[in-house]
Amino acid sequence: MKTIFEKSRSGRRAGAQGAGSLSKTESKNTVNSLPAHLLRKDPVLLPEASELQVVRHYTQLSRRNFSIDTNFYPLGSCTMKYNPRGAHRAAMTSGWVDWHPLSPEESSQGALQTLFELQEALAEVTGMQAVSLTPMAGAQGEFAGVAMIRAYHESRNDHQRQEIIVPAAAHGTNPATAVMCGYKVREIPINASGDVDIDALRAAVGPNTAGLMMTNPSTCGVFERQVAEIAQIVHEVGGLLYYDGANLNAILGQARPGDMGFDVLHLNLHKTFATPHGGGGPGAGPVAANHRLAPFLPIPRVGCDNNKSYFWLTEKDAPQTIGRLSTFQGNFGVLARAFAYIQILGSEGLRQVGEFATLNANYLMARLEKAGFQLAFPNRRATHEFIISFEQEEKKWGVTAMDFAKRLLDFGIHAPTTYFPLLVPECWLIEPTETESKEELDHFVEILIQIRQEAEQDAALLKKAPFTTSVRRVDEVKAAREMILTQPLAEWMLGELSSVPSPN
Amino acid sequence: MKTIFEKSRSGRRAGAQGAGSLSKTESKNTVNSLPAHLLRKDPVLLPEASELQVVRHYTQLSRRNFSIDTNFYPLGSCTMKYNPRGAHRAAMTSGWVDWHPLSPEESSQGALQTLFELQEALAEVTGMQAVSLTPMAGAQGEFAGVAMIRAYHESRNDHQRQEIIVPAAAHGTNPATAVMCGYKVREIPINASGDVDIDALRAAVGPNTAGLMMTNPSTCGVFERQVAEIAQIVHEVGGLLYYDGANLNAILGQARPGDMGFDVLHLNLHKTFATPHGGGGPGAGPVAANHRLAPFLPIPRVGCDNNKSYFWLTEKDAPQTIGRLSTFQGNFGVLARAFAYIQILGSEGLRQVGEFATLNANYLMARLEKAGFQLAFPNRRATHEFIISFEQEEKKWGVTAMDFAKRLLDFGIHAPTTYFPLLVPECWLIEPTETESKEELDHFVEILIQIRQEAEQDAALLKKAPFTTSVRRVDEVKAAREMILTQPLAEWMLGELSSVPSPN
Amino acid sequence: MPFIIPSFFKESYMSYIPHTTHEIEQMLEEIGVSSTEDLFDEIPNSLRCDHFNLGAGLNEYQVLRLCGERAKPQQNKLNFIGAGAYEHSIPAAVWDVVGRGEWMTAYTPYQAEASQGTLQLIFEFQTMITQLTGMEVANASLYDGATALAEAVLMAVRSSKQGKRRILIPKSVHPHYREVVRVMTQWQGITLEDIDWDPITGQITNDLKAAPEDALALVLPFPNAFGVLEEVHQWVDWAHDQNLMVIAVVNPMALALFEAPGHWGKTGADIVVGEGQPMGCPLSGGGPYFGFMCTRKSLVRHLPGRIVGRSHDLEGKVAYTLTLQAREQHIRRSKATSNICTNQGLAVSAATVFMSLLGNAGLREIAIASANNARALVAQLQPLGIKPRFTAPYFYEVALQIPSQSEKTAIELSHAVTAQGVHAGLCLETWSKELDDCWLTAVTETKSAEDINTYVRAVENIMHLDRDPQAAIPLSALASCVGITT
Amino acid sequence: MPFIIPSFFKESYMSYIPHTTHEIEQMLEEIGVSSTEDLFDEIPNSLRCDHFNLGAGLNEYQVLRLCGERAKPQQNKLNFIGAGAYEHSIPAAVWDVVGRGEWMTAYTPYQAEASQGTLQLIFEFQTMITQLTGMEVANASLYDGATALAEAVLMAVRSSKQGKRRILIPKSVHPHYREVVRVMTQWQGITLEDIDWDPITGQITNDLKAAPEDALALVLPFPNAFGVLEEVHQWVDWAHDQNLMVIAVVNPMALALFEAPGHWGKTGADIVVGEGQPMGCPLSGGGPYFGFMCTRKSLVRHLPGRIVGRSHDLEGKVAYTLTLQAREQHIRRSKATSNICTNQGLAVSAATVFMSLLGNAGLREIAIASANNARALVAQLQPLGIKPRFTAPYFYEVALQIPSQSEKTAIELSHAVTAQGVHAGLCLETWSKELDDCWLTAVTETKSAEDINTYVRAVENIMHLDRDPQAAIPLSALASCVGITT
Ligand SMILES: Cc1ncc(COP(=O)(O)O)c(C=O)c1O
Ligand SMILES: Cc1ncc(COP(=O)(O)O)c(C=O)c1O
Repeated sequence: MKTIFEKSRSGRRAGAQGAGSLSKTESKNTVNSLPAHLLRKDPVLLPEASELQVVRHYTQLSRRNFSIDTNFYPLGSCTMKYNPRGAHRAAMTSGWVDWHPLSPEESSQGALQTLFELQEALAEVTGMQAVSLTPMAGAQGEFAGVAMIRAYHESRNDHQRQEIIVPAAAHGTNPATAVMCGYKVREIPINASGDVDIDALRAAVGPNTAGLMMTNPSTCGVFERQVAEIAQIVHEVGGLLYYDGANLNAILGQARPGDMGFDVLHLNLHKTFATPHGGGGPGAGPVAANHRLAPFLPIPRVGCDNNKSYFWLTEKDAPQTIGRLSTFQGNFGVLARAFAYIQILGSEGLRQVGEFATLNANYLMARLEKAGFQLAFPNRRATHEFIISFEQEEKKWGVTAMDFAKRLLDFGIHAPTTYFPLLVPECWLIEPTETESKEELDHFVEILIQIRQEAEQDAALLKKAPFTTSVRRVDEVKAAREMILTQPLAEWMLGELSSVPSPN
Repeated sequence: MKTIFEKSRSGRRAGAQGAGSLSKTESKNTVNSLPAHLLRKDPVLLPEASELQVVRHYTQLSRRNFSIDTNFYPLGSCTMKYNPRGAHRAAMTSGWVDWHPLSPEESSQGALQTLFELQEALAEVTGMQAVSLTPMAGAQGEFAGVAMIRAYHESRNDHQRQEIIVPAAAHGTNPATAVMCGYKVREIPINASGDVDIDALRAAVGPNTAGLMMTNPSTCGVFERQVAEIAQIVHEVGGLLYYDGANLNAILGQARPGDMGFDVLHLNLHKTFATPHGGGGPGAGPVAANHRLAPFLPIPRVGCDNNKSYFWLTEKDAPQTIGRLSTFQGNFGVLARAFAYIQILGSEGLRQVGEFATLNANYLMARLEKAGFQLAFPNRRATHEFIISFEQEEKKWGVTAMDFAKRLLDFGIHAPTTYFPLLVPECWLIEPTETESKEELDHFVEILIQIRQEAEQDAALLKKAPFTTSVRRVDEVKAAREMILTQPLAEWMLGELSSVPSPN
Repeated sequence: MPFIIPSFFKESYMSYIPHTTHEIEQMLEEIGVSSTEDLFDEIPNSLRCDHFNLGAGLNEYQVLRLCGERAKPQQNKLNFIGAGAYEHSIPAAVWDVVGRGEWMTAYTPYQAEASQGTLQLIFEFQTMITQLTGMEVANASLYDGATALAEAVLMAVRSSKQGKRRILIPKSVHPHYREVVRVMTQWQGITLEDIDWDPITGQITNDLKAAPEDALALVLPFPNAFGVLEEVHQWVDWAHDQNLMVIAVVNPMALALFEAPGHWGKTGADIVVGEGQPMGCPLSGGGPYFGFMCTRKSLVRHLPGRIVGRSHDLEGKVAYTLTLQAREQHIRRSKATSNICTNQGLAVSAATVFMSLLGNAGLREIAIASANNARALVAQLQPLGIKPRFTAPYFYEVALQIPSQSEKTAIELSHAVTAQGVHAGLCLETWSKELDDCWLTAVTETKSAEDINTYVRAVENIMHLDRDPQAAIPLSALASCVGITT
Repeated sequence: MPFIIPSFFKESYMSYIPHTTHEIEQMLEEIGVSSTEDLFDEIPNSLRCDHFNLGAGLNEYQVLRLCGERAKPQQNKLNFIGAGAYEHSIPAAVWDVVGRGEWMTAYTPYQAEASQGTLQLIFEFQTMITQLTGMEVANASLYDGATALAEAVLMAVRSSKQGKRRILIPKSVHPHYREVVRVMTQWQGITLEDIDWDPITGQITNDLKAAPEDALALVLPFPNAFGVLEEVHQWVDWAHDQNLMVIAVVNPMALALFEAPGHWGKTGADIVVGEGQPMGCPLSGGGPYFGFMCTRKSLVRHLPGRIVGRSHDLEGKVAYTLTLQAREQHIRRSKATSNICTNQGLAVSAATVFMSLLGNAGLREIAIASANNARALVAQLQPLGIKPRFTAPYFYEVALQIPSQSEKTAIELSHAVTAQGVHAGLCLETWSKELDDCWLTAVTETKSAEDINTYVRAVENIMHLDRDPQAAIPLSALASCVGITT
């Protein structure tokens, strides 16, 4: 499809935007009152398109996406469940959508109360003591948590702890975060059944250990059964435990990280709490801590006095805070959605989330196993997700997990996460989520069986898939080699001159 | 695609709707307090689907439509121009969207003022004296206007006038409306250049003539040059003139029906004033009258006193009114959109509408003529629309206007109006509207030339078109013969029992 | 050739017109004229107009702000007026989905292949609404409840083999509906014969014996205009005994709880119409709503409006299309069943999504909660001497009689309550002099116990104020409990 | 086998879970367990939790009403606070289009073939934002302006061949940005060296001679935190002379009018970051907004975050894909350029549609109208003795000094004005003790002449009230002119 630049014509203007209220003289006078040497010499070459063109362009373009609202999207580790439209509406509430973040507290009580209650609710579901809502995504939540661990050790003048331990299967943000906090990363292996290799852990911990980051259920889609033991081992050497809450959906209402011994954690509201992913973001990654780490939580947080008056907690109230992580106070719009979601579900609804996310994953796993697909951890329960491997298929027919994934798109289903975690070869991480129906899961199994038949009979077909998407398989190597990261001006300026437009 | 019923499973409920606040006992008590013999015996068999399923179903389904927001849509007589999103937002203004129509006037001033100003604006653009906004579409506006003509004659005890004259090319709603008002319809022919046959008109008028209904520009896409003469002829015999304002876009700011001698007219706000068509409606068809017919306008209308206080005008204020045409006061939401549109465009913007709608139509006509397509009225100016005929193509290759239309869909362009007006064989009525760009028009010409080549080389291809739409050519005869107008229960109850769902 | 470019181009751009000066020149050249003026040379000079007196355009932000300012005083009213338009909750998903450009900016689905979305949706709607009404077929909508009733009367007349033209229409039908029926049918020689309501029960009077010879149909409202439940089984049996057709006019919300018109009496209603607004349409000052119409299959060719049928495409795939178009104005012209063309499509789309989201269980819950809330309000008003005017059972709307001891008339009292942000009900005086001491009050599931409390306190306060101005709760305290920003 | 079905099923249904009891049984059977409890048998019993203390769920309507009630007192404020988040008009089309499910509910475009919409949009965004900043390449967004600056500092450090780690950062950079930079870089041995602002001009002090040996980069705000325009050409030339990199931190709205950082001085800035909020994001209590980051092509491999590149599909058709992923955490893990994963995609989509709708001409108009409005307010406040605190030119935000004759402090005055529905500006005391008599006030194109008037009258009124409580305009009159419903 053409870009919006290719639809631009110089001098075109057709909408009702812009200020439009100043006379030419007023404009000129205002511009003249500004320092001339600082003014822009050339205009910004933005598209000049009509409002109709813009609406049509981005409407058509949107249809080149798969999305939860249009497709089953069992992308492992991403919890692509239904994003309630009611929660979206809540975030758009007039008075909130136009709330300036630095408005006086007396003009902000309703929003502050809502944030306060969200803090309390997240503390309850995680079993932690206090919550800060400011991190704007999971990775920033991780940063906050690890920085808090660091601040804790520093506050005790315990400067030798320079290592963070991370299981090999951890999400990439875990080691990347540890490094941002100035730590060395020490990976420990996972054993054949998907649990942490306890001996390796024992060998790794020591006086240098600042802490351990892990998620439970792990990215292998299994529950780490030795979690209590792990906590003990790390705590014994004076380390702290970080919980990556991206997988909380699996255990929501079934088990709480606080009870497992974790000291600090983040949550992905854009996963467990059903706020939409927006094609990459925004999310929200609140961080929760137990009594030991609570004093270090990032600011601002919301406090409440005896008169039910709500206010911002700042450095003054929390002198040990690691400080501020965003210009203002995080992604309020995302937080409002999560608040609405929690209000709707209530205690019982939230408990069902974990229950049915787990039921769906185990059902799908059982069906796929019976259909002959290879499970990474066949003797374990699935949690909210599970891993299958196409190693056999790759060996027999040369068809990779990626080929299967691309072919799945032709059936209107988004591919599961491929090649993650890295330790399982040719794998898919499949997360159906609790909001998908049994029919949808059954349909998925049928399609997969059909694709495997295709793989056997005509491997070349899968290599060339997909066929029905808006583009066929994309050459990623060429992209990296050519590095065309913006549209060259010459291209669209040329387009303007040709009178006969090329087809869509 | 499956229906939502086929996606239903009995006992499924997954959303956050419904009251949900009453206990079982309260519910039971309430039901028990109602007369038992009036209660429903069987449940309503509506779909039982999850909120995700419903959102996904209707999102996917929407993508099986062509629309202005996604396609060029040059549907003659329908003025498929850009529907500004700003006007849509205006109609959704909090305080208006939840305004009860029977709220006390003191709680309704802002909305009443808006309606009042819309009345005034429409009077100005049409050159009429007074306006009633209540008709809910063009056809109801026509009914109002013709009923006013009738009421006028009756009020003068002029009971013999039993005929409404309608040019042969008139829109179907014109004769149908005349009949609803108890009139006989007398059609008069159009001459070869698209104008009314004046001699036939003279022959037709007389003491039985209640009035004449016409649109100018006519449905032939030409301006009726003799309009002043026609008005004179009809008025001379004591008849009145009705103007079908569906084609006002062509002359907006260029000429006013009031100045042409019309006594009463309706406007299609969902055409000229850019409110969306909604897949069939809603629209709004305000009716405007000169001093002679103003007393008969339908109620309620909005009045304004010296204190700038606004109020409803009812029977008491307008004893000669034809009365009420809707439960409340018309499609306020549509009227608010039109108000916003008028406010944005202002005097000059509205004038440009007619100017550029006409420029686009004449340009497209010129290009098609040069490309060898047959114009219905080659020696006339196009107005906002014009007619081409595929008579030649039909004769030479057996390819009809409908075949061309269906093939056009394959190129992502909605077909123009086909076979209307009926008097031009194998015709298309093409209305590009002013909001489409020159590139879009050029693209249309190129595509049409290409399709004509296809027609010459492979007529069968066109007969089988379209190929790329969500369904191929639809069998309309079968639909009329089988009359399946609702989904049989057995079908979707069966679907429920089969455990393996069929493909999408 | 030098082209004359309209002067606005540098000045104004807010008419959504994409043309650049360069393009205008190219286009004029292609046409072979030197200015857009030339394009209007067929319009006699005397008829040309060159400007409007409507002021300059505003930008979108300014217009939205203007609308916002005007609407502000209309916000946050606590509304208990029904009288044909009811404030029910609308799931956020409804308009999020229906607001998609593909629904909103499509035309009537004349080109079936390019309109399967709209067509399948209407087919699904027809299925749902016939399930709700217990009928066999439905059309794709009429303008609103009142015009649907008028069209039903015209349809009954068309379908009468004997050419009968007398319709019995109770005065307990919404007076606006009756007025619209009169306006829309008056020129076709149709006689509308009123039937009174019983001043005690509020139902159709029970002393009707035989229907007049030439009577064709009986209109049967459920609930009636006063919220009262008519004895529909009995009336259908009576009517069919008398060879009258039955035209039911219903609130669809009632049908979640009460018997479907298709099953009224032994034989069921013949035509069922109603206002679709309660199912997904915001109050929006009276529209857009939609009228629905269902009937027996045997009468389908008499239906006005669009109908969608299921068929196949040339590959045998299920496909939908408009059908039986030979009833409609664009084909039949003066012989059409109605002049209707544009209908209320988008509102029907909303209702379809609404019904899919709610399902039977959700509709039922809403209906029960509304009935329950209405009873709660009635109970709480009892101590103030306010009570139902009629004895027959009601659904969720009720005519309330204001005690005559009050200093203020019902209308005055209502204005005083309005001033506190509560719309207590419609003053029935506008409908009937005999009911000048009544409000017509609807209580839906949208009202919380607190809202009902606020209503009662507001009325109480005004009544006290009447008797003892000193004793009243200060207005400001009241206003804040009503939730008005002060 | 008898299945144990969770008990909630008849009671509750609001968790969006579609399972029927029948289906649950089928699924349990397929898995081979008798209840969902069994699925958790790998979790040690001691770790199981069985309920939350969060109360029962509410339905959607109740929750929306709750939010509405809470937000009501926050409505209709006349806001003149900027300080990093600016109230600009947002065309209705922006969120209507961006709110489509296909944009809102898609994940990061890892599967290119299923994500061409998002990918092409980001490619278009990258093109637009580089045009605006005058740079060569851009990423797909960071969390917000402050974290973008922190990431820029980290990027500069990464790119330093000499391993320099000292950054010069003026105190005229927004204090929250400086704080975030400190928090995000403190564990990596980076030194942040403050530069003072001149108490007269409000610009970076001009007495800087040579930069320290080990200094790596200079951060250059435009406008700075006080709305003041820095002498960017001069500073870029100075910095590059000193072998310092330049990190510009800009308000994108300013770039419609002022020179692009890529063209500052002789050689242009090296990294440009900023807060994208002014282009299409509502204030929304501080987020979601988005940070943008642009740089030279030579530094592209040091960029954090996602980048989209153009390529072809196997038929040679243009197609887009995420590229240079070997910088990112999911590939490089501990060696990644940043830990960022989820970014602010949807806000970027809004900004892209926003820039397409406005174009250069629209952005320019908004910038000019805002500058004009700010000057109008300043002029009208002059008679009250309120005037700009600094002498250097400003764009549309200005530090206003409250005269010391006033009885009230700047903070007290601000609260008193707030009580009338006007947010007059941020009290600068929170940023700097020296500025405790100042407000930081932003005036955008959204403010009408009337709004400015309302502001001035509100302040005037409070000042009068101070001196002569009798003489003041009654608050109620004022409130009504502010547009508050009373
Ligand atoms: C296990 C895990 N941890 C951390 C993250 C990072 O979260 P975010 O993308 O919100 O930064 C993710 C997200 O994909 C994840 O799956
Ligand atoms: C010329 C003409 N007249 C009347 C009408 C009827 O208007 P509506 O569809 O709004 O009833 C139309 C609409 O198609 C039309 O084109």
